[in-house]
Amino acid sequence: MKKFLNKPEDFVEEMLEGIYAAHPEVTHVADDLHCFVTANPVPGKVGIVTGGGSGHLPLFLGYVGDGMLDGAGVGGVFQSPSSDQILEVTKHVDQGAGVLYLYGNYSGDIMNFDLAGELAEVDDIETATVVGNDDVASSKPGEEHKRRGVAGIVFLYKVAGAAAAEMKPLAEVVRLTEKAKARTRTMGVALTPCIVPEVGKPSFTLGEDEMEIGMGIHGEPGITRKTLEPADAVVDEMLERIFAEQDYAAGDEVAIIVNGLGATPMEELYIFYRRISQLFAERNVSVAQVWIGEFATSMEMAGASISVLHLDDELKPLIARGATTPFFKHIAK
Amino acid sequence: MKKFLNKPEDFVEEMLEGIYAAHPEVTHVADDLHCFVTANPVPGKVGIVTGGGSGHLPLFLGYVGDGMLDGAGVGGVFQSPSSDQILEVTKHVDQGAGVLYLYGNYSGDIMNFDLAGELAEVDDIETATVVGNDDVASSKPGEEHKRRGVAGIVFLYKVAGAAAAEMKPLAEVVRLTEKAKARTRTMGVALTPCIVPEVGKPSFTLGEDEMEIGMGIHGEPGITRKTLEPADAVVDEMLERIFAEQDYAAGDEVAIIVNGLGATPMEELYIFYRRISQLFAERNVSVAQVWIGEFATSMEMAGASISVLHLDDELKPLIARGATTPFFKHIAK
Amino acid sequence: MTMDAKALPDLFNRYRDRFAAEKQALIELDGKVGDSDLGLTMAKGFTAAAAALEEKAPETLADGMKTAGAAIAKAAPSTMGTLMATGFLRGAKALDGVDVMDTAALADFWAAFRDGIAQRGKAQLGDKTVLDVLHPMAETIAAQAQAGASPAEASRAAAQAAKEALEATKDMEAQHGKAAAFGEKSKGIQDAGGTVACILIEETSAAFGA
Amino acid sequence: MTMDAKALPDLFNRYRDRFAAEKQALIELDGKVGDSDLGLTMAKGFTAAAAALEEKAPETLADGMKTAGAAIAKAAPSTMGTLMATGFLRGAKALDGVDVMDTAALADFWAAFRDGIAQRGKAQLGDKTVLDVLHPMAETIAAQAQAGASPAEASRAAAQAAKEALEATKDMEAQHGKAAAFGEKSKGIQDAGGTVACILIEETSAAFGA
Ligand SMILES: Nc1ncnc2c1ncn2[C@@H]1O[C@H](COP(=O)(O)OP(=O)(O)O)[C@@H](O)[C@H]1O
Ligand SMILES: Nc1ncnc2c1ncn2[C@@H]1O[C@H](COP(=O)(O)OP(=O)(O)O)[C@@H](O)[C@H]1O
Ligand SMILES: [Mg+2]
Ligand SMILES: [Mg+2]
Ligand SMILES: [Mg+2]
Ligand SMILES: [Mg+2]
Repeated sequence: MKKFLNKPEDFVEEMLEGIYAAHPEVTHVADDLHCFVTANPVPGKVGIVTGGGSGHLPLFLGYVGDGMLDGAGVGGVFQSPSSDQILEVTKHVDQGAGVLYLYGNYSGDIMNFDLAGELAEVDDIETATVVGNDDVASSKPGEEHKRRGVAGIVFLYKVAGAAAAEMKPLAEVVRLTEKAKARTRTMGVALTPCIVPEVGKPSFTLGEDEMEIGMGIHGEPGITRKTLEPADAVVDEMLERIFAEQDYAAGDEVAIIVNGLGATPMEELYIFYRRISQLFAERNVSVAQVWIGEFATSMEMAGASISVLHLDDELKPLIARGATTPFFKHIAK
Repeated sequence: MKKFLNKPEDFVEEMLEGIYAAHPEVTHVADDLHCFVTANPVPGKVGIVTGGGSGHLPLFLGYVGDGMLDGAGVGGVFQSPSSDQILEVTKHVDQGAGVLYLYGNYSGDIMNFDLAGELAEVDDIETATVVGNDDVASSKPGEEHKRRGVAGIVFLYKVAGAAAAEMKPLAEVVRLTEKAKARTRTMGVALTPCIVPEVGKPSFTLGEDEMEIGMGIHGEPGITRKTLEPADAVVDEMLERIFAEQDYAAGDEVAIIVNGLGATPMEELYIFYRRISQLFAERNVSVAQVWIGEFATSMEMAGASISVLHLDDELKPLIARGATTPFFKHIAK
Repeated sequence: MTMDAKALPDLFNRYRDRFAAEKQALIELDGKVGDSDLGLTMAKGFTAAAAALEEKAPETLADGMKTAGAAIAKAAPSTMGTLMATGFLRGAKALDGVDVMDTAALADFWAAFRDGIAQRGKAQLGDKTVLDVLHPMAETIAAQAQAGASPAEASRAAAQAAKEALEATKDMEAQHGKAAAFGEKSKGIQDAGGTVACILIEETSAAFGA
Repeated sequence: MTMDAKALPDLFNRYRDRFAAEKQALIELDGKVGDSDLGLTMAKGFTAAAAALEEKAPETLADGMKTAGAAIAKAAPSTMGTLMATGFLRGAKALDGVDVMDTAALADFWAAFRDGIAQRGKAQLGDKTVLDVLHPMAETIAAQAQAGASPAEASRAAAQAAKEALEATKDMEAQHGKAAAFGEKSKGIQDAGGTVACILIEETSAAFGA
């Protein structure tokens, strides 16, 4: 294991100390570094709380900031935060307009967010939940509720964050976020595993010339494992599965995220995007927004994912709206 | 070699096609994808041109944009762009106020930029040159002119870009950039090599538990190769060398870049920053600006570098000024 | 004896002591087809619950159960910790307005406890989880309440039912949590979470002097 | 014969044909302690230079040399390509206002050519580079001009000096470019860039009918 760290058991706490030292616009509450909140809450705004395991930076805490989220429960590497931590964050970000829980579809996270919501209710804080499930590879059509949440959740953050920033009420923020969720799809491909610091060795292996289409961000099994193909062929296969999910008609617009899983160089992500842009152009679907870089990683895993949000007139301006967090900066167009 | 690409010989061209497809705010001239320029030149402003080999995204072209640079000559992987490509970029970005060439200290780049400058002179374009040489590890004090340019050049881009954006004349932009250069230092550490696509195999190897302090971004030899130590000890060694370079007195201010070389997860960069912030706090030196992420990479090399700009009253506002490129967004404070 | 708000600290001291005693056994049990954390998390969770009740004496049964649930949630964010917390918090709601725990209240409490965990964990009966013990347990108390049994009688009967139900989990294959990855291999081993439920009802029964 | 602006296309056609003929030999020579690109880049560079002069007849000697240098820079961005481009561009400046190339002008041209490359490449004499041939070449022409020789005589003498200087590079150890990595192993092999310089003066001399 070649990592820059001190003791593996301090990995998350020391990472958080570094983040707080670097970014005064975020802070923590309840004397617990894992209770991550914005330093600049907006009175009367719907609060948005996310959370999940560590090891996925800039997920999840990286999207806490202006025009995005208000807080995050930070778990250990690949582990859920506790309901109590989520509750503390909830209490802090509630500005009287209720709180949206927005996180990925993993059972540990669901249990803890649900319990936190119940505890928040006791404190008279209204909560609502939207669970991201964009990973096409993790379950077949018709069983979308079983799908894992991956990089596509960034679109949900953007939409929910923009809706809340416009001071819409909780129900409306939920409606728009649910719409974005229904229209978001992701496909991933992995080339190498990653190592959980406290474990010290990879949880699976891939052959020297192998890739796994559809692998999850914790190494969950994908759809097929096969010999690495040219970039264009890999993109073609990934987008074919996304195109099969909904009707992207000529004249439609999309937003796209090309996400590196950790070790994959930006150069390769752009080689991916070259082909992606060709395939959308062929369908006369225009790309209104594209983000390329690292948005949801698995530490040093090599691989990439493509997320597509099928825009409509309501979602487009929410995606276009400006947002600024320590890890994500989008200038309004 | 596990890379997402089609033919290795098309790596750079296809990457560029992806970048142009994604970012309409940049374009190319002279019918040559390697002649990279901003789509929004500012009349009367000093033009700033950089360039160098590919494989270092977001270097070099990633800093072309508002408040930063105006153009970049894009070479093959780890190869200089041609003087002719630099010349074409120069002609395009010249807005009557002259052009600053600002790039790293590598002989191929120097030859081609010098020649381009001579050719530009024939076209009555005034050029000036500042060559970044921030890598402390590459030569001893007193021989700074032999030092390589690495991630610290981003500070020079920021200062030069801000000075030019304020419509200062070429001589003043040069003076300020030279000052930033004199006050910028970088130390790097590498854990794994990277692979040039057309070569197909790593140019060197490092043992399973080895690191190399001071290795260059093309794998140039560093200062010491030894067993990987705890993150804090690695930071201590790197900063000790930087602190030895100039007098960072109590009350002084610095700007810092913690840069991932490619495969190193953001989590680890923050573990680095935690210790960095402690060491500066111990000296009562305050960190006015910190950027953490990937700023100058070597494709999938694992490792990191720390760059420090010793601020003064003139440099601080130039660093603080806003800048927006497809790869670098800084919100003015 | 009867159980009111004042008796709750004693009940949770019992839970605490028993989980402290069973810590190693639970670690080993969870270690067979899991990650060995269960002994630690239950000891931690119930120690926290007992401490919370000692710190501030509960005014009502509902209050006390809520305090206990919240303490477990905070101290033990693992799967079973979260499920136990949920159980006590849901059970607390069922005790709203109840001053003394009669058999009907006991039945309502454990039914709510079970339903909360079922809802939170989304497991089905037969999935080899804590639910496979909690369900027959809660059903038994409900039947006893119907039949006019005392809380002591009802909880003793429920403990017996739980013991049998736990034995029955050996034949099941795990579908949830870390154990699910072991598939077939989980057969023949009693469910670790079910063991926790069994301990709870045994101690409850003992608290009623049964 | 004399050389004026009109004669330049012919001169560069000579260069082009000779580098085409030597292409394979230069590839092999550069391949011994380098990356084998020199034959390709020189053929490309001088083909481009000749084509540029054919396309638009130069008005002055300086113009023509500038056109040639710019064409080489564009077509051949390698080390030697950039150095050659520099040589012709600097040489062009030395020919400012010169209509016919007399021996003094020829001496000025090659001195500027050498100085440009020395400045651009920052190599020292003895570093086993093109400079080790260019320098004695330029010095010889200067001496010949001083002595009142014709351009034909001067360039013939310079070609002889270049040949000897090239032979002398065999004893040197490479300090620059790809060859530097071979260190000691570069000894015994004539410098590839020096070979290019030798070819240039041979063809120049031939153009003067020497
Ligand atoms: N979805 C679920 N619903 C109900 N009980 C569950 C569920 N998942 C796991 N369990 C119970 O949790 C027990 C293991 O608890 P614990 O060790 O905390 O979980 P983990 O598998 O996360 O380490 C299992 O024996 C089972 O009884
Ligand atoms: N700094 C330098 N100054 C002058 N000549 C140089 C320098 N570096 C290399 N050369 C010349 O360039 C020749 C090799 O040319 P080329 O093959 O284009 O370079 P490379 O492939 O090494 O980049 C060498 O034989 C030497 O004569
Ligand atoms: Mg990364
Ligand atoms: Mg990277
Ligand atoms: Mg367990
Ligand atoms: Mg060569």
